[in-house]
Amino acid sequence: MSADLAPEELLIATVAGMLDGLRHVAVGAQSPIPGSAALLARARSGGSLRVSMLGSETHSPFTDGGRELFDCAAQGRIDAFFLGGGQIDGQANINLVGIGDYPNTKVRFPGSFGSAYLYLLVPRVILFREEHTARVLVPKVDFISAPGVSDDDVLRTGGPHALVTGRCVFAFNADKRRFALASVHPGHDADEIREHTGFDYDVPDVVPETQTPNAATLELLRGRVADEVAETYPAFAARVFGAADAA
Amino acid sequence: MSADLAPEELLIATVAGMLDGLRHVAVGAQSPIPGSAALLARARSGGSLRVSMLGSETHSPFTDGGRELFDCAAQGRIDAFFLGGGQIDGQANINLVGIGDYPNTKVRFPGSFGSAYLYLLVPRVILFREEHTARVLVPKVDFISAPGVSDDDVLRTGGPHALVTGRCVFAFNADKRRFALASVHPGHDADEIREHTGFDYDVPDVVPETQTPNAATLELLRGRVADEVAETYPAFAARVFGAADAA
Amino acid sequence: MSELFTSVEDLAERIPDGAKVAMAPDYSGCSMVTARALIARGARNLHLIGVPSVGFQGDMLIGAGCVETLETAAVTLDEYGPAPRFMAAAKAGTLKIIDGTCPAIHAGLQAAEKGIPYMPVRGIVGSDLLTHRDDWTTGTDPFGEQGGPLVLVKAIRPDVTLIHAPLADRNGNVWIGVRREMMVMAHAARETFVTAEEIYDGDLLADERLAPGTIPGLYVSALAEAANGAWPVGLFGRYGPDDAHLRDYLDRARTDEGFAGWLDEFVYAPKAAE
Amino acid sequence: MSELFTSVEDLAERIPDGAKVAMAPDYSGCSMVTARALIARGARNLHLIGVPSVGFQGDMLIGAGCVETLETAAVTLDEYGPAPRFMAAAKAGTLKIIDGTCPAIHAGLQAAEKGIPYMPVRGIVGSDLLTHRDDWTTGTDPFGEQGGPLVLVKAIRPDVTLIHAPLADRNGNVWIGVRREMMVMAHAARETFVTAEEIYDGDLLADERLAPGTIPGLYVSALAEAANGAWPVGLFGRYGPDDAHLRDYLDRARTDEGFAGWLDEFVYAPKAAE
Repeated sequence: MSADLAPEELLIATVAGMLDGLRHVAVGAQSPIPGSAALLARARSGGSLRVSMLGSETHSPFTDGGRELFDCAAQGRIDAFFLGGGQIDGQANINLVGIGDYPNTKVRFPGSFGSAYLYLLVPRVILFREEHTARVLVPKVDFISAPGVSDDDVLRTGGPHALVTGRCVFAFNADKRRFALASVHPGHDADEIREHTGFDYDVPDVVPETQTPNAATLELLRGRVADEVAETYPAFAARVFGAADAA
Repeated sequence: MSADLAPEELLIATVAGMLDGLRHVAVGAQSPIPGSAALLARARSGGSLRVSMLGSETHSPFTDGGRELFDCAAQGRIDAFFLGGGQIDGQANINLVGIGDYPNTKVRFPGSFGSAYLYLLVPRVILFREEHTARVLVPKVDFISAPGVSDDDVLRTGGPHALVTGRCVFAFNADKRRFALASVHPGHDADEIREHTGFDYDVPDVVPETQTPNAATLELLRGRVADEVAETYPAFAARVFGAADAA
Repeated sequence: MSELFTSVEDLAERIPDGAKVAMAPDYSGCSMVTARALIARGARNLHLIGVPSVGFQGDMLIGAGCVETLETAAVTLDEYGPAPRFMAAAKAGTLKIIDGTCPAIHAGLQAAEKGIPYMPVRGIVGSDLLTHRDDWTTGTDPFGEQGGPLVLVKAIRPDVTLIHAPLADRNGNVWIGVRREMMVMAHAARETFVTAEEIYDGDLLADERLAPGTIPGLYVSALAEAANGAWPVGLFGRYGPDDAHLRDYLDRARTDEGFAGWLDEFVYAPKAAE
Repeated sequence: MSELFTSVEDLAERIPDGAKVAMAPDYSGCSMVTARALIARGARNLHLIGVPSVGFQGDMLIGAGCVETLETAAVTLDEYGPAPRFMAAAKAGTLKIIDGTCPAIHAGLQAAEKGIPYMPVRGIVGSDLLTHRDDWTTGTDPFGEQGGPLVLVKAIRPDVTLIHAPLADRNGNVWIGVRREMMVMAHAARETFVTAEEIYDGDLLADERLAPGTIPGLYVSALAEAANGAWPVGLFGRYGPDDAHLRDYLDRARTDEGFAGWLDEFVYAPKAAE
């Protein structure tokens, strides 16, 4: 790992690797790391990947109002999307509503947004949450904003693909209805992951380290992609790629 | 009746009288007489009547595509609309599909357009058909594009108000499910109406003559309204109001 | 993105025989140039969907034997009177007509746009249309507040939406202004093929005044530049119909022979002359 | 038409206590100036509908005690973090929260727009949201082709839609550009009240580039000119949020006393000074 690789750069490259080969990725508002990952994947795709950045005035991809993202997903035109959660459990259920016995929540989160819908419709949903603690990654969420798995009688064309945190990558196995540790980020280890994860998950005999971006990817990321990211997330771009910009 | 009153002017004034006091009248494409009537009623309303001319590029009232007229009607925002029919029967059923045993029609009409919907939703639908013959005004239509009356269990907020032809005005009585002769145009009489009408209808003891427009109405019609009509129907305006324009 | 742009002939090639093709009425955006290319390539068994009606475009395609099924609220040439080839086909019984009504066609496309199997629609109850449609049924308000049966219209998902638009840009964004039924058509269809009057030099989505009337390139499969592509009907805001040509067409299309002559002169001959 | 134009204070007077009011999120068109007028007039028991979420506008109205019920997919201040007065009210249990999800809110408004009692929506099945909504139920595809239960969302008909827009004209036409959720809100609501940044000198519907992003005056009950009417949040394409003011608000609104001070300074004081 390059000494000057920012943690965000590792996460961006990791998420981007999950988007290669897709046709259309949509990114919600306030998602600088998934957004950067989508732009990196686009830069590597030679123009075949379309990215719809929802928080972006300059990239506003839709012209039919707030419903269009959801209609578009139902049409099968969105291959990947990102969701997070105040709580995420071992069945990939996500909770964006609150902690405690709903409706009498002790801690209130902002709300479910479109998760209850998109999670069931977008084929490759990547769960992204930088904070990797037992407070977030719980055995069972207190409120299911959107379910990780569904019974066979539910029409479901989408669902969780992976969970990317600040410490590791979990892959989701829909058949087993549980996560498996896929890789651990440099500087972290499997024991630490176990300690900070509230839910049970599978662990392979050998846990690989999350692959760091190669020089070509880093150059693309710090150059063209950083410029594109700055249109939507200027503060984020300045903080993460600032040095590269000045170079 | 003024010697130089055009038959179209009488029809326009007659229909306009049915629109006074309303808030919003929509007029379909290819409807010069109903359109002129709506514009005349607007001119007399002091700005309180809104007219949406659908065939008009200059007055295009809608910005949500072809569905907006129908959504707007369902919202209760359209007080009056006009429908015609290849056949119209004594229960005010209209047929825009064809003559004969559907689908093997002997004579094919253009199709039902939005009639099946608007007839049930717009409170005051004025049936307008210049041709007044037993061929058009039949005992029973061969195909009901839109029904004149509905059973009590049908949600219906709209329906027929009157039928205006080149010879007379029929008022529709929803409770009795039949028309009554309301007035006969100057130059026509009740016997002639009976002869050329295929369906049965009520006739009052004294049949009034359709009121001709007064001088103020005619002046408005041949001046300001003629100019407005000409934006959408230049050929019609030139033919009917041409002399007035030149004056 | 370069493969996005193609020829009118290629568009016609990529609309397969038997395809369900959504089209606009004469007053909206008709890709008449592609309709002629479809006739020239000998397209067969098309299922045309008029959104919500068809005009000259439908009449010509029906006359040329390209159409098996016509799903529409009407066939109308507006002030030009009855549609001659449609009338002839209806009389001969050679055309399967699925009679609908405008709001049901819009609703069916909106259902496809939303990926739902049907859309409830007001009105229609008591119309004979309902008794002839196996893709319409009735239901009730599950909340029990709104009385009366509700018509449930099955989603309409065209294989292809074919339209002509005033402007398109290099990214495949297509400006259709207030003719937003064409946007629903593009959302609802598997593929959307567009001819554009003119190529806009810039990004239609980047202009706050143009973006609201623009179909994003996301929905556009292929695009051909075609000046005067709506001829002989008009294109909203750009040019009116070619009145003389349309009246000549109507005159000729009264008979099979006359229509064949029109085809030779305006569809096959230009092709042969290439 | 003259009675169409009025003052911001009159708009606030005409939104009665207990009204169901649809509002846009911070990134769309928020009539913050009317929200302050609602607080100043002491509005009570409002039922706010976030389309599909609310931001500072909701937080301020909740903090001022104007809101009984909040129906929304989220309360979000985006990068500014948690909404302090919303969080406090949620913790105190003084706010009835009807938790939804964006597409269901859009679908409920579309149902009202179409005058149908409900709209089918994909997804949602398996979410705890469903178990807490008596205005959502489940159904099936009447045509038996699409598997799985379908969520049926009851129509959402606001009493009032309250928005701020960049432009309005003398006929009451309101330009909202690509923010078309505001058009659905206007179609769906009984009344729509608008503040406009600027009055456009002409007919917005007569310009082919402006018309596609315009809500026709037909849907607009009353209109007030209000330059900077979205302040302190931004207005798309016109100005950004007042970052310093919003950060100051967040700092003060952490406590009841701090929020009271903010109200005194920015809501009540300007009123008293008149």
